[in-house]
Amino acid sequence: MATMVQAIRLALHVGEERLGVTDIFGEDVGPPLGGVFTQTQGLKTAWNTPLDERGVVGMAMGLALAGQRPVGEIQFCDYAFNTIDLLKLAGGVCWSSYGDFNCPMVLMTPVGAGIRGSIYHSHSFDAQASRLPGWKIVMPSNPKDAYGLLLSAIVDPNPVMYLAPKALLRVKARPGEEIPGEPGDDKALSKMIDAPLGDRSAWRPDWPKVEDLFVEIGKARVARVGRHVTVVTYGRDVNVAVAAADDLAKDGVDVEVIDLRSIHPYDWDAIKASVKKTNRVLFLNEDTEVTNFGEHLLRRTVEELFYELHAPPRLHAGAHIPGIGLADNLEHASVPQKDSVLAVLREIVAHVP
Amino acid sequence: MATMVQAIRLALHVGEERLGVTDIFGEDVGPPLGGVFTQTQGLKTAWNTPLDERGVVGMAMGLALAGQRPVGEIQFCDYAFNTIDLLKLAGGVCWSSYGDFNCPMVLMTPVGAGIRGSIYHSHSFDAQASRLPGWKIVMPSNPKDAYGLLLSAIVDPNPVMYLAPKALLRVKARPGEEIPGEPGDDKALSKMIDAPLGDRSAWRPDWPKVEDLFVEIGKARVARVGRHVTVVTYGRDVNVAVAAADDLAKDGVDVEVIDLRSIHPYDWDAIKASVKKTNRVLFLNEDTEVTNFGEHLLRRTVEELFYELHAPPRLHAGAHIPGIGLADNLEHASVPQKDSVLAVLREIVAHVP
Amino acid sequence: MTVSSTLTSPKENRQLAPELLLQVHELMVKARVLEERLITMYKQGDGFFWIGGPGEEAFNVPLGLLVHKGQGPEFDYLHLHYRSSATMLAMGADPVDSLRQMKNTATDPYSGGRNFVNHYSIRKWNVVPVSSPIEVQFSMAPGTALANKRFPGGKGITIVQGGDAGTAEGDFATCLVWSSRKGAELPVLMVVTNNQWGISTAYDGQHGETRVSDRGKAFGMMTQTIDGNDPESAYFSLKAAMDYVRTERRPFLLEVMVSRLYGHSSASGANYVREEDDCLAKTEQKLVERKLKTRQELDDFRAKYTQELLAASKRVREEPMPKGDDIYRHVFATKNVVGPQDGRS
Amino acid sequence: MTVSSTLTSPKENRQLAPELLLQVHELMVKARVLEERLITMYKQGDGFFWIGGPGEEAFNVPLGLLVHKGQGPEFDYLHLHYRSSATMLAMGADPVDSLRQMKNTATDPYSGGRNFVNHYSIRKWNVVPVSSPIEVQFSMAPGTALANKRFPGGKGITIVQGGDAGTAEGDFATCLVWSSRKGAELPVLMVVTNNQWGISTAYDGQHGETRVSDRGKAFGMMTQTIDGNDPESAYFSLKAAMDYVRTERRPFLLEVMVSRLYGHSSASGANYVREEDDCLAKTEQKLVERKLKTRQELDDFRAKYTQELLAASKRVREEPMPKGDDIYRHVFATKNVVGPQDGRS
Ligand SMILES: Cc1ncc(C[n+]2csc(CCOP(=O)(O)OP(=O)(O)O)c2C)c(N)n1
Ligand SMILES: Cc1ncc(C[n+]2csc(CCOP(=O)(O)OP(=O)(O)O)c2C)c(N)n1
Ligand SMILES: [Mg+2]
Ligand SMILES: [Mg+2]
Repeated sequence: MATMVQAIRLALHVGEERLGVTDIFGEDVGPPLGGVFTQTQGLKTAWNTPLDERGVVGMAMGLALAGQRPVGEIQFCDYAFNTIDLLKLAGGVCWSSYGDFNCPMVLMTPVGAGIRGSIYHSHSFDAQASRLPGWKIVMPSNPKDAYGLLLSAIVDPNPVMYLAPKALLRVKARPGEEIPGEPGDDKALSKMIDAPLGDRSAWRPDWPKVEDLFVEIGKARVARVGRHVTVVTYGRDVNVAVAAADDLAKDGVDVEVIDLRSIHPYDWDAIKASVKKTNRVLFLNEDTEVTNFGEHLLRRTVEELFYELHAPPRLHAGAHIPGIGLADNLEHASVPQKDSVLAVLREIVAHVP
Repeated sequence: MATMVQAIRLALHVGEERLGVTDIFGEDVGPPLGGVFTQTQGLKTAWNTPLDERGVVGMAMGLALAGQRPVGEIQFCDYAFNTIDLLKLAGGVCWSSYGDFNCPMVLMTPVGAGIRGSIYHSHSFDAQASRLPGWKIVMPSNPKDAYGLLLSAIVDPNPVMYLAPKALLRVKARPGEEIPGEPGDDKALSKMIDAPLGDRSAWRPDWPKVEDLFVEIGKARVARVGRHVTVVTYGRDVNVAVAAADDLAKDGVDVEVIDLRSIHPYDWDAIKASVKKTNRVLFLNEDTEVTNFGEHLLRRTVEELFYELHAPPRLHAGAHIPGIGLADNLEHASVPQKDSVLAVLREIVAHVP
Repeated sequence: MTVSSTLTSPKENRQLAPELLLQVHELMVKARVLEERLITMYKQGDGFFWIGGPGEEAFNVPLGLLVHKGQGPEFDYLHLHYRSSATMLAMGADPVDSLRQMKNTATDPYSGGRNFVNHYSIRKWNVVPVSSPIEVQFSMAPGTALANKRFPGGKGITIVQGGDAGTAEGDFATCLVWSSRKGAELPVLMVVTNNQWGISTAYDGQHGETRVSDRGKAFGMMTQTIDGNDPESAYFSLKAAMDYVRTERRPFLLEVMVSRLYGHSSASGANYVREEDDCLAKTEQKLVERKLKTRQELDDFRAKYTQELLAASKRVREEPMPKGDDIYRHVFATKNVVGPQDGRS
Repeated sequence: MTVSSTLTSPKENRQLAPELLLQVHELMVKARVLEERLITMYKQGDGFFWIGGPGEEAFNVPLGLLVHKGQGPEFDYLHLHYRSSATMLAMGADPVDSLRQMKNTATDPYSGGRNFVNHYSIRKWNVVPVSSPIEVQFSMAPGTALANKRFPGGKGITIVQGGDAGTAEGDFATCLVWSSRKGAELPVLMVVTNNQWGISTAYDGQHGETRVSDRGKAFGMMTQTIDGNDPESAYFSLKAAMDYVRTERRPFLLEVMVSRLYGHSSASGANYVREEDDCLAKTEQKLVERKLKTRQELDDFRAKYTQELLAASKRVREEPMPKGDDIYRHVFATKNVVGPQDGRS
């Protein structure tokens, strides 16, 4: 069972071999390191760039406009905030030129807290990304979706941002989350595609023959079926929500968890169907809570489903503070944790209309 | 009666003379032009910078950290999107250093549509700005508030962003919106402080003795009192909302318009009091509607005032598209207009709970 | 070739063949008349904003003529400034399309009435969309240049152009850094059209560099500063620089001293500035001196063309305007028009 | 003074007075031992991440000693890199505070347990908060330098320091542009500590410049590249550069060749790299050769200090950790601590 990092690497390999990917690049993306999370090890088109995020985004745009298939990486999303103008520009290429050009680039970046990354390795990017018209935004919560969403991102004719939840990168797939064609045995897979420690100059990966799997952009996944309350979330918080749901099940509360997978365009039908069933909803994510993407979903819920709601819809998100502090207690207090999710869910469920 | 541009100029003059402002700077801010909207004409500390927004923000931060009182300008907010990382950094100076440093800078920038500015002179910045913890964000809707908010921004020990609604810059104050001490006669004022056309090298302004007026950051203003429905808005849309309200009054509908003035921190008490009174609310602004600051206000309203609401609360905001098109019809269709505001208000009021 | 940081070296004072000079001149006139028409349209309320390139024709026309024109990485990519109308005309663009963009009609082929005039997009000639934010094109240029470079046997290069004030943006440095990496040099011609102004801000006082082109030197780049007011020396210098980039597949930083003949834009009045050198007047003087044209012929040609564009602008007035519900069109592309259809190779 | 783009010129091979050299050495040892203690803390789970400056002591100690230290624009401002521990110690910082930041205790005076180790903030010495994003300090430095410049009769300057890879960011160019404007030059000492690496990425292949310092030349700046592994030549070169900036009130770009002795950070293992020059070992050899210290004395001193820090780290373990509800503290400042209280003059 692949980890998410391995899933990304396999998808990029398929991208290079079968989907026309011409360039995979960013800071420390090429040899010898192959990415600060090892996500780009052994890829034949991976190369190291200068330390310049604006250059990375500009390079991706230029390559895309010239009909190449670039996959650029920003090492941590915390360092993408000096490129918002370029991201807006990329999102506007097709619209501004009235369809004359499109800009088929993928931009990957690790996001979120959970690894004691302190102020500048813990940022979320979903709210910011959702404010970039013309972009598609995806965020997997498990290795299989990581693989399938990346293949879809690569073939999409639009700029696609691929947000990888940092805290899940090394988590292994669970049963049912296999990538079609991956060797069943973890050790075997690792031996094939993980670079050895030490000198790697002679190492070459031995790629397994993985199959196509396109997870459609814009389609959510029901991560857990339930009847009493809906949690709409994505990325790392899918697992948090499922864990909280498992706890609540002991109290007879049956939680449905929707893993959005795509932040834009998002699967409104899936949200609507679930809220109509449960009549109670929590929007959950790690980003700071003022002008948060969950607030958009909540607004739409209120506008379209007001009379379906048996309790005020809720948002549970990150604290509105300048960063996430390093010490354990600080990180815990800054982004949703299982306990805090449980507390909010209990309130929602206890609410008497 | 001063225009908003004159009000800003007068406030900056007071800043220089009495509040310790050391530098007013940005692209074309100094002589000979004194700002693309003439807002910085005749100011003794105004100077022209290189064409580099990151440098402008960095200069302001450096000056502030060294105990100066800088007022930097980004010529159009459309060109501030390559500085978001620096803005985040400025917002985090105090928090990250655990209070060791503060960063007392003001950043002014014109925002919004309404002047046929096409894709890159029509952007809003309120949603983006509201996502910058550690910043205070203000946005006046008339010359008096423009003056009073700027004085407050200047003396605040925190970074304050001053969003000036482009379409209102040349609009004159209405009765009751006088700046204390300004000459009653428009022509007299213009003669004193507007630079002449042509060669200005010998021109010096003759400043009127305007008085202190500090509009408190975080305090809203009721722009129009009403009983049936509340509009929470700011900047250019205050006038749009009031005009729509005047129209609706003919149908016997009594609209309350709250001019937020401060986007962060915002005056929740004022919103709450009004919604409790009217039980219906519209959040109105020009920014793109996905992950919009009005959605934050709406979310809080739903969380705290769910059972006070006699109709689903609504957001009316800009279209979620990459830019605002130049042609009349395109601009009109992209941001709220009086007619579209009227239509939404009618729906809210017609709603039978 | 001569590479120097001084203005035109003597050996570049060569003459263009008469036919070529006449062709250059004709395009210069057309470009100038087009800009004057656009300004008049603005002043008469047939458009909201004007910005353009009168004063840069002596350089921009040769640029358009020397481009290796076509679609895809075997051809030149152009990342242009909003003053590049003469380059567009020299490449063969229809001036009426500029009138359409000025009037923001639905028929504007560059942006469907969405963008300001002189913001082109012509995929079939590798002219990537011109956008208003200053200098961002310099961050993108290395990307198209890399595509040029890896095209087998290709001679296509990337040309990126911007103003003097804009070189203060970090993106200009990004282009210097990314195109000169040792062993990975890119075929980019960086052009700085130096008119000594950024809106109201003079060059002096904002620059530590005596010559903008000097900034390439630390990166081991070829650099040159040339006079952009003489189409002949501009042509020869530009050709030499382009040949170098085309052949050596390495970057070149070319600074071109030009005039800003109608001020910054309509925001600053868009009136003719007598103090600036007028390259068209100088070129016409040359033609008269070399007896290639008489004053009368020159005046007649200009008058005739002026009439044509006036007539065209009247026709454009009748063309349909965009509809409001058009705003959601092309937010997303439904297919890949810049490369292989679904990315599969 | 000598300004060159070559490594140390002979006349800088002067010797420091023995007392000064011994002082420099002592601080170098303290800085090295501190970093080794921090690394050990990381490896033992007393902290989540280590990054720091072992290998840069021969330059960073002289820098700390030469700073004109104090609060406000009459003194030097420091915009430092995350490898500046030796500079901090030379200025008089308490090494135990670094242990506290490593352990993210509530007692960490630089960030209250919020930031990574070696991210200082010391207002009383004009050390502005160090932040993780590479190169942003180069955009802020012109601001403090302008405050320095306008202080009446002031001799304070701004020192801004960053790595070699980071010079690819536009912010490095911003500092070059803003500090060299003709007639408005700023007293900034730009320091690039070139260890030839950006995490895993080698200098070669990413740079067109042979020397980073060459990038200052186009801006008419004084520039120099020096050996940062010898504290004596580093001291003299640095002093000359600082004196120039202090006296002339103009910028200087100084590139310092240094070693990265424990790799990039804990993320890359934080193990001693034998292939790199060790400036401390070289300095100790000098001391022995000049008979200023015996090997035994040196070893004893280091062992004693190592013991002290070990003991301190144990004490730090007992200090309180931040509480969760502390996260909202200092989002807003309630008063102005960097300047006049309410801005009124
Ligand atoms: C990023 C950005 N900042 C500011 C502006 C506003 N602006 C438009 S043109 C201009 C001056 C450009 O000067 P220069 O680069 O010399 O080009 P020129 O207009 O002189 O050809 C400015 C400041 C902009 N368009 N983009
Ligand atoms: C803007 C930004 N991009 C990326 C990173 C991640 N990162 C941290 S250190 C580093 C390499 C820095 O290299 P250099 O500037 O040479 O400094 P050194 O660490 O070698 O002293 C990178 C890429 C960052 N901190 N900030
Ligand atoms: Mg210019
Ligand atoms: Mg380095």
